[in-house]
Amino acid sequence: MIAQSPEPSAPDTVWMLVSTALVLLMTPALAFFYGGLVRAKNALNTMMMSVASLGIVGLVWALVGYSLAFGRGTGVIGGLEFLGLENVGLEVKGSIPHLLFMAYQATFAIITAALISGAIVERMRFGPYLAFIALWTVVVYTPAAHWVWGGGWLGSLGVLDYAGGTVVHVNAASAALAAALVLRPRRDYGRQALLPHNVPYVLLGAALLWFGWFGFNAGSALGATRTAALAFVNTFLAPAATMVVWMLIELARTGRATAVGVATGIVVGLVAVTPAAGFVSPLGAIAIGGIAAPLSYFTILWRSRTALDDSLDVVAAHGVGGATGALLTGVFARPEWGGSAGLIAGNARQVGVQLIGLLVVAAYSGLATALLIKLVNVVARVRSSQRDEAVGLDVTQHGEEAYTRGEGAVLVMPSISAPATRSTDESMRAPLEVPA
Amino acid sequence: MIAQSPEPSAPDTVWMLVSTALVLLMTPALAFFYGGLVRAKNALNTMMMSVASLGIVGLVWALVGYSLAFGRGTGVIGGLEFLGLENVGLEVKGSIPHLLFMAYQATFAIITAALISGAIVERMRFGPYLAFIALWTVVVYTPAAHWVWGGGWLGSLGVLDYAGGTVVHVNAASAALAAALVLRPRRDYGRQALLPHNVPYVLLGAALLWFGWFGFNAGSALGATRTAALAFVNTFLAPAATMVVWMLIELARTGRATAVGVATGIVVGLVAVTPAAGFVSPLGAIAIGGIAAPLSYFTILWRSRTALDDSLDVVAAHGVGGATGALLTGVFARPEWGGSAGLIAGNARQVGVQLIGLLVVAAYSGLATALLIKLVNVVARVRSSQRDEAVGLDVTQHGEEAYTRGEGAVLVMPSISAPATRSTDESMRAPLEVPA
Amino acid sequence: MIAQSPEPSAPDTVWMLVSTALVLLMTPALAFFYGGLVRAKNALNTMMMSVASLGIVGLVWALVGYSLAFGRGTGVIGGLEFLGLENVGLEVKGSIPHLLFMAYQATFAIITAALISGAIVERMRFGPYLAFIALWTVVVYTPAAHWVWGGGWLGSLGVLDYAGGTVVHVNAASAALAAALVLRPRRDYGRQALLPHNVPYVLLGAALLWFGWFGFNAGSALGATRTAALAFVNTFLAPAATMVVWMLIELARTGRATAVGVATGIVVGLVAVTPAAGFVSPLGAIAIGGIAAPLSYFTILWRSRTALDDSLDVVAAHGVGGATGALLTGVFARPEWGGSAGLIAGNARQVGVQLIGLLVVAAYSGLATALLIKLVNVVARVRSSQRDEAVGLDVTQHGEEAYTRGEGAVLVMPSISAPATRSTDESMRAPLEVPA
Amino acid sequence: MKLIVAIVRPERANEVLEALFMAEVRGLTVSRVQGHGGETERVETYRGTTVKMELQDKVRFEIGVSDHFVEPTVRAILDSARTGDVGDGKIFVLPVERVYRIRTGETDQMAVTPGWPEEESR
Amino acid sequence: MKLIVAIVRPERANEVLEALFMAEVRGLTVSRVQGHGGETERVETYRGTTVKMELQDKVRFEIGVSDHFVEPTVRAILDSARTGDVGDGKIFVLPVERVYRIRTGETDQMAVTPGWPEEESR
Amino acid sequence: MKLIVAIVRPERANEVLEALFMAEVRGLTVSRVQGHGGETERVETYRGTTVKMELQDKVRFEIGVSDHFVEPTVRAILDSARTGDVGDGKIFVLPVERVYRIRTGETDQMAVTPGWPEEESR
Ligand SMILES: Nc1ncnc2c1ncn2[C@@H]1O[C@H](COP(=O)(O)OP(=O)(O)O)[C@@H](O)[C@H]1O
Ligand SMILES: Nc1ncnc2c1ncn2[C@@H]1O[C@H](COP(=O)(O)OP(=O)(O)O)[C@@H](O)[C@H]1O
Ligand SMILES: Nc1ncnc2c1ncn2[C@@H]1O[C@H](COP(=O)(O)OP(=O)(O)O)[C@@H](O)[C@H]1O
Repeated sequence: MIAQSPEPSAPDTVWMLVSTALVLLMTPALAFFYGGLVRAKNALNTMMMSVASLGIVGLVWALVGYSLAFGRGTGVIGGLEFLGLENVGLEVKGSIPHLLFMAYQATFAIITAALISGAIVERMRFGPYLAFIALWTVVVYTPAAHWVWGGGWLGSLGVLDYAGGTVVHVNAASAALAAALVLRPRRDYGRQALLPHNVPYVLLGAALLWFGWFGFNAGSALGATRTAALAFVNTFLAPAATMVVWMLIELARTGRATAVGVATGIVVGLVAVTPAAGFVSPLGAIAIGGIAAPLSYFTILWRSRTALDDSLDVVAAHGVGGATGALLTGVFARPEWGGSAGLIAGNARQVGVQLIGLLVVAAYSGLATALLIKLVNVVARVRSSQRDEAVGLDVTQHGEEAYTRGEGAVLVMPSISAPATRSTDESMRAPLEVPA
Repeated sequence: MIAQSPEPSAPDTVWMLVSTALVLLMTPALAFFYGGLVRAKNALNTMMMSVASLGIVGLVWALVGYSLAFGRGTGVIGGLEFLGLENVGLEVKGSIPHLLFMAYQATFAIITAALISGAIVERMRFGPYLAFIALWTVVVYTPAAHWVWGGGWLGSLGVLDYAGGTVVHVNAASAALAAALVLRPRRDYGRQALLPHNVPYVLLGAALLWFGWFGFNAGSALGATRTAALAFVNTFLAPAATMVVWMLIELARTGRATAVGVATGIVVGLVAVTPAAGFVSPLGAIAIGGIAAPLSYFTILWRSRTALDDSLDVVAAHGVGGATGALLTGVFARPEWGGSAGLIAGNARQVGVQLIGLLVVAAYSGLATALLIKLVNVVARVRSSQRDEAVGLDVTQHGEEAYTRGEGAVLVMPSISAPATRSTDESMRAPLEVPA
Repeated sequence: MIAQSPEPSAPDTVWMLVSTALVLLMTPALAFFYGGLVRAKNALNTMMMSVASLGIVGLVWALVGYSLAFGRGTGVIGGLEFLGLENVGLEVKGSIPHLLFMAYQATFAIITAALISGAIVERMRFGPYLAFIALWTVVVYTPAAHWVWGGGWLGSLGVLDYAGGTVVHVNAASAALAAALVLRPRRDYGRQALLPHNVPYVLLGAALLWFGWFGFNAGSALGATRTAALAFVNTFLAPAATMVVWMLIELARTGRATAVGVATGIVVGLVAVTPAAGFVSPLGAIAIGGIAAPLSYFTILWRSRTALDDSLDVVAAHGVGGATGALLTGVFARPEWGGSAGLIAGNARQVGVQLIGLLVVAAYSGLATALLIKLVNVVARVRSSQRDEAVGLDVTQHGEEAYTRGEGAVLVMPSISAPATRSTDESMRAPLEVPA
Repeated sequence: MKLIVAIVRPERANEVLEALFMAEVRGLTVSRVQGHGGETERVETYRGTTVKMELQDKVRFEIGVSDHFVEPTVRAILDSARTGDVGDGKIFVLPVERVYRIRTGETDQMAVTPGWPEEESR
Repeated sequence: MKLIVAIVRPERANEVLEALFMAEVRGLTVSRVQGHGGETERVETYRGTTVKMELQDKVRFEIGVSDHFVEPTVRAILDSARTGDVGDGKIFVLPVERVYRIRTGETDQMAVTPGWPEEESR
Repeated sequence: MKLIVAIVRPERANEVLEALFMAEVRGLTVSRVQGHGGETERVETYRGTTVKMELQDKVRFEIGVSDHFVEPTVRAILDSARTGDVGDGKIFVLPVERVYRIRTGETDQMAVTPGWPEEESR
């Protein structure tokens, strides 16, 4: 509702409009990043796991989640005053319309849920997946967001999380780990080579993620401030550093820098700088990005030798990246750049606080996720059948193929020209049924 | 020209710069949405029908259309004072530079023309198509825009059309219907399965359309206002609702939610909320999005059983979606949220006004479009030959294929090494002709 | 560092945040534009040549290049006060935070280096390429940027280059020419048809380039000013004109307008208007765009008959386009629109100044590039082997394929289930190794 | 046993499929190929490069049949694939020495038309 | 000399490859095809259009072998490609008149199994 | 009548086409395949997954010719496809029982080389 005063800040409103749109774009970007990494027969299913989150989590957040995360409540959970968007109108919150703040936060909930899917692609039934992300948003994301950003106890404890290293990335990664363990590996995992069907999509996804991430990090300033500019520049420099270090590691180890590696490096750098973006210097951001590269790189190498089918390496990218970023935020944060003091600025305690924050969120998220999936599984089997997995989830879950050519496709309802004979084109000249 | 006073509003200018860029991106997005839905042999032609509109309609609008739509004229048509961009400079219009307002409006004209192409893909010759959209912009779009937004009679009547449910979507859909009827169905229509060749492109297109639509709807506030924020949030929530309802319908009917369905649902939700975006509450937007889903869904089901080859269902998506949105704007509009009163706010008359608006525009657009195509057909056959249609329009209209591999491709001008023998690589070491 | 006063302008900051993100997106856009134009076996390598620039040139610029270009130095080269981002903080530069200005300029350096790659795709080894663009940025881009924009002698001479016609496009094109000559043609050049493997990618790239270019040109106003609006509108109209003229030429010559042609036309129009965007009237921009079309078109026709394997026609698009734009800026610039007076406004001298500017930059860039590549070649062979070229650079340089299906792919480390026998699915139920 | 290899136009492929099903052919394998024959060439242009495309898209059918099925199968293809324009394609009938059904290991006659009495293989 | 043409499930293709290598088959050619057999049809829906997909993805092996290699090769394929469900595919053994190795121009026996003494062709 | 099946390197495919046209072969069908032979394997890496690629891209020619055309056709392929490196491919010559031209229903000799006097089919 249009409250009369005070007026929102016009430049802050513009920046948050832009940022919200940018973060929203990240979820389809993720769809391409993930979708390119799977086999063609599961491309649509993988993409849909992200895209559907825009609808499902978007609505759940607006109607329920936002209130539980940002309503005035206790240290543990928010209040109910914003349920069903009650009391969320055009009055000013901070310096922007309240509704816009709600929408901006929605985009974070959406992508966090979508991130999880990377660990369980190519084997989860789609209906149960939808139920899972709806529940997960309410049960896991919402409290975590409240604890750190919504006035909850981790925020009070002093946990620094600029744009969601802990709330978004460590949270999603821990859920991903739990989901991968509960769902078990794909039938071919470890025996067949499961290769990316379209690496250009992976690059497109990474590029659009980077683009959108400027809204994610610099938008977290909630206004057109200097800190927004700092977060922006750090979001540019950190992934640049990660990408370069990643290429150097690859060149050193195998003599070849890969495109999938570069795309992964970009994402890891973005993840790592997320909790730090508005708190550290540009050189600090470069350091964080550079340090995250080997940690994620070798985690991926190690993980792919284990029985853990975290298929698209959510743990290595978002878990390791997010944890690295969260801890290094505690190291590099400096009051001159907008953070409270970190280790380098003489406050060793901050690293401990950061560690507590991420451990608490990871533990809660992992546990609750495992329980949630088992719960959903009681109602409807979550794992696709062996046969469906062999055929591919696109056909079995969605009744579609990503790439079709129509040969051998016979119309089930031949509609107009009843007999499917080789009718001459004249048959098409019959009077047409025209809608009123 | 740089007028000295008054100054444009800087934040409003920023928002309109961004919005204009966003809406411009919608046309290539449409190219991918439509291009993915056709067969590979017509992919480029379908994409070009959208992309070319950026050039053709862009210029026509700047030089002619803008004046006729927004020049001070009568209730029926605008004046001529802006012909050839005369008198359109950097002086302030509203709170932004006049030129920027012109460009923003141009992007609407461009996408409206491109939308029509969805009804006539895979069978229209490209040259006549270019002529058609140029003429259509002047003859159909321009007056419609004038009537509703440019000071014309429908606006005076009180028609509410926030960002173009009637001017853009109903208008384009009615033109699409007429064009599909005049051009007749594709030769294989109703007999062969004509399947989307690349569903990821459809998802990419839908995602970029959504992203751009924030400029379309929230930009229609023409400044960085609360209403922009409202329109933005509604543009986020309505398609989320449509997508979710669409998936539920599909799950209920066939047990499988499709990717093409989700992409379509997103677009339908965006269309439906367009006329309402700045006039209704977020819950109203959710309702509009949700209501539009079954209406479009079942229209598509029904349409595909008829002889009407509205190939990519422009009528079902933009016609039904746009009309639903326009009428429901008359229902849900509330003064507290920025609209005048609608049915729920006690003003039943508004629904009637809305109905008049859309009927008038639909009738004029359908009729004029049919005449225009028949007119173009007098000069140059609009329908491609049966043979060209079988080969595909990419090769026959553009002399290109979307995806080539070069086998069997023989250089027509072997340029340098004259005889096409297996020359050794030495031949390439000959002194090079270097441009000055 | 957060300096206390004066405050940056919030709207200007927003616009530059947005513009920086937009220009950054241009480099992945270029990856798709270029990547679609090459054969599938070189798609990733071509894309990586652009994407890697985001990391390599991004870091080089931040740590070294920015200081040499924009540090207070001599007329020939900048100072060292900003080395390692020293003295680059959140204090105001112009009206925005200094760091943001640095990042905005970084995006220009990044794309300029990436542009060069179009001339040497499908045949350069990747490691040496990375070394080359790092060196090139310091040795060639940095001084050119300093001369024109950083307080150097060409700027003092009065060269008008609004957003980089000379610094970016002529510079990159001259380097491209030198690189193509030094690297020699591809082994099949002139004998086999080397066709674009994915034209939709080319269209996607062109569309995203256009979108990003609004940040490139309108962002060059460095604030939310009227001039930004002018540059924006010119960036919309010029490519529209180029595209239309390009289609008309093609229709006249061959009867078919091509998609690759339209994509090329868009880019040429964008290039041509770049130096003029904030200096000329919208009709001037249309003229510039229209004039550039035939010049580039026929250059491409001619070039492809020569032994010059400028593979993706960087010279014809960016060289001819950029030079045309630079010279026509000297013709069409008008003080009323923000430029100093050009030929039409009575100042014939400006054309000469423009010519000097572009000749100097072209000469320096071409020479220095040739030397640099020969230098790199001393350390590591720059040209890929004949055999690698035949196999394709994706496999040989990156150990990846753009599109894989996994048949015949045998896991080198069968990890878990040791013997690669047909293990039953039970084997997957063994206790999992779980990360701590 | 014979192996029938037929090259047809892509736009007739579905009609051929239908005709084969009507002719009681139940097993077949299809692939996308490109062919050169008497068709007029396509000219395509990509920037400065003009090329003659020597190859046209075709669909290849591969059908293993027992000897007495050859005639009706060929007939079905000829009828359904013909447009009368140059480029309609060719049918090759190849001798086969042995056929196996992988699922059961059955051979020859049994492998392609289950329920039919075994005949002498070639 | 014989040419063995085998149509198998894509998900068994790698197992077949492995089995062939174990059976000392060193040369072979593979392509992606689509097949129709006794499999249940897939139904797909694209907006209002519902279609029955008559064709399933398969992989086609083409292996030129000398006569005494036919048996082990067929055996290897049968064993590795079988799942027991409808749709496992077929193997065709075709007679070959002559084989050439392009690199050397060698023919027949020499062309497929180097080092092996030349036998009478067919 | 014979069916000549040739597997060649993709980078030689256009040369082979040209050579065939020179040899007056006017009809042929081409498809993309992958082959395994004596070539050295490619190693590829996708994140943690390292794979050996056992298959190389090849192009498969399928050419129906009358008997006296076999020799020049094979010759043309051998000459144009050879590079001398391992992996150049193979040529198989298969017997054909009957050929039909779909457009006209003509058979055998008439079906592949119009204007040529009918010879006895095999
Ligand atoms: N001798 C041949 N061997 C293999 N395929 C052939 C042969 N001749 C024709 N074809 C295939 O048949 C297609 C049509 O052949 P063409 O000779 O043009 O048709 P028509 O039989 O109508 O004269 C070609 O594109 C090619 O795929
Ligand atoms: N007569 C045939 N000719 C050619 N290919 C066949 C034939 N019969 C079956 N196939 C191929 O084998 C595949 C499996 O055949 P199907 O009859 O379903 O299996 P099964 O042998 O297990 O009954 C088919 O998809 C098709 O590709
Ligand atoms: N026995 C065979 N059967 C079918 N195709 C074969 C056979 N041997 C080789 N090929 C094909 O020929 C290609 C080259 O074979 P290879 O043995 O490596 O070459 P070379 O003949 O030069 O030794 C392989 O990739 C494969 O496609």
